[in-house]
Amino acid sequence: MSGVDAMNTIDQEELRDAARRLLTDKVDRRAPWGEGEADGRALVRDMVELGWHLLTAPEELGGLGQSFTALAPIYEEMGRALAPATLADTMAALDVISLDDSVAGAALRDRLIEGSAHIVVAECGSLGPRIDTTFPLLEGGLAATHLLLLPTAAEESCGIVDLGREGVTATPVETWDRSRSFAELALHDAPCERLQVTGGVAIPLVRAHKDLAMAWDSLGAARRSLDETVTYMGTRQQFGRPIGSFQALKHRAADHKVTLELARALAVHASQAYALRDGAWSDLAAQARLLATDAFHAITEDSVQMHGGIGFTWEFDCHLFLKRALMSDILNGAPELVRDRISSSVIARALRRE
Amino acid sequence: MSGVDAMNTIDQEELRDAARRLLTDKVDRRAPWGEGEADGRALVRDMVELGWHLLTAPEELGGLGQSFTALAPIYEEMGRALAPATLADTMAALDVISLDDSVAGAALRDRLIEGSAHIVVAECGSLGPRIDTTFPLLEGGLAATHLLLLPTAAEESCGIVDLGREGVTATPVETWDRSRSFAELALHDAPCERLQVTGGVAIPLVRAHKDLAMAWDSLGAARRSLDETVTYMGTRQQFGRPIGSFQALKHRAADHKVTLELARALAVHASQAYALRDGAWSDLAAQARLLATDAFHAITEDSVQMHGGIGFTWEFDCHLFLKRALMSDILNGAPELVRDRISSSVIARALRRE
Amino acid sequence: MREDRKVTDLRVELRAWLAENVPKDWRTQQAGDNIEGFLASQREWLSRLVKGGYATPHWAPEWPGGGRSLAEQVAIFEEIARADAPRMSLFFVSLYHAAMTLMECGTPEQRARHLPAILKGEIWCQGFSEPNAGSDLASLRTRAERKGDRYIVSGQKIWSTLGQFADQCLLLVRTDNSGPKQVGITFLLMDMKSKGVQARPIKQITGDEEFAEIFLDEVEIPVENRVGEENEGWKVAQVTLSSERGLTLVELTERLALSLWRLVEAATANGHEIDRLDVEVRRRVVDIASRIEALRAMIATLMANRMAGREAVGDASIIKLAYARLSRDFTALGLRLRGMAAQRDTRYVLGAGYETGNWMFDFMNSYQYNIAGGSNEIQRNIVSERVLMMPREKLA
Amino acid sequence: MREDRKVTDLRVELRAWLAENVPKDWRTQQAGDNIEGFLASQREWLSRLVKGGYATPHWAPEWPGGGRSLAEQVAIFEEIARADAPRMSLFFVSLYHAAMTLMECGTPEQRARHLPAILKGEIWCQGFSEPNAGSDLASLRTRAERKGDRYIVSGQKIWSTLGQFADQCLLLVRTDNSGPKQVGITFLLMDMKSKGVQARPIKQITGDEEFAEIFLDEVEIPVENRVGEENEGWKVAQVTLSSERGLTLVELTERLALSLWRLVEAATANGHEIDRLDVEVRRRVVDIASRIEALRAMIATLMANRMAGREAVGDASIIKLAYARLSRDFTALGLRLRGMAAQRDTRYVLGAGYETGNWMFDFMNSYQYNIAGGSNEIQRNIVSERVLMMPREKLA
Repeated sequence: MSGVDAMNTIDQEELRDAARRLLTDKVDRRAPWGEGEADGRALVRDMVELGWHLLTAPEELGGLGQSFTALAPIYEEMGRALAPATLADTMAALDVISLDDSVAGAALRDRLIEGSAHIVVAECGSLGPRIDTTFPLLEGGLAATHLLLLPTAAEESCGIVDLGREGVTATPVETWDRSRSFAELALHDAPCERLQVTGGVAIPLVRAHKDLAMAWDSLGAARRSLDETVTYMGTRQQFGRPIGSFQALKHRAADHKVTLELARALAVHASQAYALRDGAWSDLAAQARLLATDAFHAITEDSVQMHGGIGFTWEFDCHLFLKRALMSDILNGAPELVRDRISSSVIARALRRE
Repeated sequence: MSGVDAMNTIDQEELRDAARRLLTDKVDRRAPWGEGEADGRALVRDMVELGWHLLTAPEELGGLGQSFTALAPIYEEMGRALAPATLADTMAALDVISLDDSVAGAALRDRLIEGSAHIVVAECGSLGPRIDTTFPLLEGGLAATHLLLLPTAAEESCGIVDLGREGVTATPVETWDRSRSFAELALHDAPCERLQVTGGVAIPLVRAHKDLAMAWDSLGAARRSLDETVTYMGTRQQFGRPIGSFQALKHRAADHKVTLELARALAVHASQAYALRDGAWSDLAAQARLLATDAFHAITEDSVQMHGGIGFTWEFDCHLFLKRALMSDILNGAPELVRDRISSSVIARALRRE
Repeated sequence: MREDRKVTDLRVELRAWLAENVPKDWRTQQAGDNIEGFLASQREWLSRLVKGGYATPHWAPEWPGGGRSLAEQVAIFEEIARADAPRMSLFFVSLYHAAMTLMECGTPEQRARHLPAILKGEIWCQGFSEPNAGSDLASLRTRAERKGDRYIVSGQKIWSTLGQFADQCLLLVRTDNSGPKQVGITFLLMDMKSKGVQARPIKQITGDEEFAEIFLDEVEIPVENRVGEENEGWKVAQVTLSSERGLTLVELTERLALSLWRLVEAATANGHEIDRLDVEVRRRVVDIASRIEALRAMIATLMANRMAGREAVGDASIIKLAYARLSRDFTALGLRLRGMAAQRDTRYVLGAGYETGNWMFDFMNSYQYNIAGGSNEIQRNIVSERVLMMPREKLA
Repeated sequence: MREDRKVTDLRVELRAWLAENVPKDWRTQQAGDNIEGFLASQREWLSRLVKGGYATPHWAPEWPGGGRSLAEQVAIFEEIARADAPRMSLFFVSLYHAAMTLMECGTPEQRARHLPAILKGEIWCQGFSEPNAGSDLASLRTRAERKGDRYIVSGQKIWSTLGQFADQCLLLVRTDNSGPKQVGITFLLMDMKSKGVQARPIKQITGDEEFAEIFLDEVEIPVENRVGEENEGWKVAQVTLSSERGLTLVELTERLALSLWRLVEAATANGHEIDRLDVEVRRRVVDIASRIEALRAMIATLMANRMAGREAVGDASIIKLAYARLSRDFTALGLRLRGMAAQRDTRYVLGAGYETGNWMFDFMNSYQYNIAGGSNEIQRNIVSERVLMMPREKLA
């Protein structure tokens, strides 16, 4: 079921087609599982060339002024392709920097618009003018040009670190999920410029944007995984019939489909709410992420089982999805912690009978 | 799979046969779901006549000196028959009173041996010589002649209240599970005699005995429920074939069977451990209860679904099992609370690599 | 956008009307042991809805209250749910299944006879399922033989919602055995007071009697009561079955969403303060809340697609499965949280949906949605074969 | 009771021996990137076990270390697991599948040629499964044609445990296509160095290479290497498949039970104190611990029944399903508790079972037991049809 997007002037399905064409062309999902590695830098450049980074930038700054819902199909297609690059940090940063009037913010904004800055976001306690710390695992840390630091001390201003300066080391980090690239970022006495936006404003925005991006990525990949599994089961013969005709497997697949569509419906709704900053947008984004990563996890875990022996091999692709799912589960906070974070507000809304 | 019982002189299978004969004869499981009610007093008298209450009483007191494992098949058969009576409180009390040397204990012990006393057990905070309190829901409270009070203040002595005396009112309480009878016991200035056994000794024994009794009751009923469901599915025709030939239903039934046998294996093991007061007998009894009531719950919940429309009717018996299961789940403490009670000791044992 | 404005105006007007008209004491009147109170309360509510013009938004425009768009119908069901008004249990088959069948397939005489009567409270039931034709409805065996201008009907029907109170019945019978099972079925309108008809309520595991069995012993039905042609009743039955267009799910989902507070209430009933609830309970409430929001969004999309003529095969099955599972998990969690108190609470309310607040009742009742109207198992077959296009099993 | 005493004595003696003989550094030696270390460590461990008399308890009494009762064999597997000694991965097929097949069905010449070699470290693999004959093993298609005193064999085998290191292979081939699929299978012993044999390791999702594919291109196998009669190899294969008699499960379950501390370690690795673990985690650990105890008890009963000749049809399937599900849930919980640290831990240990303490590796590896040796789906068919006696599906 596809939703309606009354908020944007650019057609969602055209964006999806463009994204799918680019990703089909540029992403070899097997590459990092062979000799290659998941360094998304080239892909990020391609995406910038297509102007995706301008989609949600305000028109007065030269952007396209679309709402978040224009990004949803792109994130979904990136998941579907198991794209090794992340766009979410840059786009989430743009949502924050659009609110900023500082000199540092203006400079970064210009570079973001021209496509020469790529952001990686990190939360931290408190900020000084110079930063001495190590972030052990940041997705897209190798491709990023700037680090946006969000202080959890709510009233404190956000900070920007230019990763091209001296005192910054980015080291690739290997994980089981080779479809993504991670880096350890070590900052030694690195200068940090202040924005006017505070962590109290920035953190919910960035979290919600990243939660939604993760939801769509997971939905795209989960759907692909389920489709490929169903296709395989239609061809694999055992006992003289395709295994996809066995009812026990069919019923499991049907349940996965229901879980997936349910998660997708919430992602559509939560994306619209975020675009309008409407109602409980912050909770909804987290809830959409939870349902989507849960569905992704369940589908890919069963996918290996439904493939049987071949699913257990490195050669066959279904483990690529499983490993991405297991990482997506915990990447921006373990699911229990996300539940704990929003439970008070969800319960309060229930009591208000909303 | 049946276990081996090297601890007893009386053959377990003979006891089971005797129990099944009596229960088949005396229990009409439908009765309380029509005009009747689940008053197990007559059945308790029949069980005493067969001498079941003597099975685990010490030989020097005129008992048969069997270990707990002699009771297991009886509890299991009672569950299988959905027997409206409970034997566990009386038998658990006997395990406690066997350790007691007080005058009150001796008098009660004699009455237990002659079969004229039936116990209901309750935990309470602290005890005075006279009791003024109300226990809102006690299983078998109508059939009981004595209340054994176990003070949770560990060093305090247990107490006995003669329920035949003045100041005691037992009122039947209706619940959704009509296969059991419950009463509210109100004590007004009721005299309480002290035993020499303390709550600290008695509570773990009584809890373990009752947990195991509940485990066996649940296993007996769960197995019957699964058997009857499988039989029904073998006869009910839809789309020109028995619904029991549909693989999705077969696989669900197979999973239930595995869960049931796993629970049963632990119940056998935990019963032997309790009989010998060996190893982690107290935890094991609780664990056996958890697996058994979980299996009972899962099987009966799905049983209604697997029956389809007919399973949703009052006329057909499968809801009898479901309602007993939902009560068994929480009867002597909700399953989460049981888990919380034993988790520290289970974790400590894991760390000792036992 | 004009359509949107119309819906908004309707909502405003309806909210005001509901604030005036929803009987405050309906839950007391519809208590489980008070059938007379239930019948009276439902009749009163129907007459108010008819008078207000909110009972028949789906009827043709020439009828009072009729000619509303699907969007307006959705709004009416949502607002009624949000106002916690009674469900239309006793008259739902009349207003939807019977009326839509007659409007689409009935003769002018049939329409003239029954539609005005329905507005005045004629109660209809459905005589489709049989003891051996549940999921496999088309295998029904109730026989009708034509003798002159009458059909003589014998057989047994089951699962007729509130059939024991019905005046009229939408009846499927077999008039031909020679072809495939879908062919040879005929659709009749039967007066429940006919000789040879006996309706007996079925007691459910909840203790409620929401369904009936109907025994038919040589019942005479005039040929003029036939809808559509002889042996072509299966097509008419499809019209009947699709008449409510998902509005029930709209309503049930809103009721579920708006009773989420009951879960929290159940969890705090033992004197716990909300911020002291154990972390597992809090996480589970978050999960249920998330699934409810998702289901609401999914149904909104389904209805929007339906309005736009874009509905895909199997969408309804996906939603039915999602609601069925959620209603079970929702009530199971409430049951668990309410603990022993739920075991002792044996009162219930008729016609209040799956969220009466009596958790054991609601839990048991949730089977209804998991079994009736195509069980979960049937829906999974549909989703796997018609949505995922997995191979069909060769049936014997 | 004399039997009990014998087992107790064996345990005491074996514990002492293990304390002396288990190589302390085997986990380092068997690290995933060190194949040479793995092979050397396994050879060394075999030779110690053979010398100690603990490698062949199941062999006939005339063999050194042989003639032990099943109870003693169980004790040996349990003690080895409890001592956290290496698993016999590289030699398990040789010592069990190959040796038992030769002892029960081989010729005196075959036994004389291979049994002493096995004790000295001859490595065997199994050539049963094929790409299109997995769950449905009997549909295998690797062809053998007899030419004089040789069979000429072509085809492809898969899932041969450590087949890339094997000297010899237990091979199932098709010699007749005309009858039912179980008929027409022949059992051969194949030298892996024969011309036309190519073994290629299969990389698993864990990164480990525990299995091989074997390609056979007109391989010549002498007729004297046949076990049993031509076309009657299916019966011999059943002997092979039942040769380990549940001992693997005894060992794996003990290893699982004794690594429960790893779960707690995973949960406390982020600096949590044990008594501060969140209540949901604690409850889950209790559940896993309970199921482990239950599985241990279930296996003890199975082995006791096996010893007493009282095993029922399907008992083994029930246990396999129980272990498979538990190994998945155990490792999934560990993975969850270990969080991001598990994602970064990409080292692993060969031949350490399913509990290496690398949770991602162990989680992935747990599929092996859920799929191989009759997948969960096949076991559920067996349990429903042969234990619960539910109707068989009519297969096309």
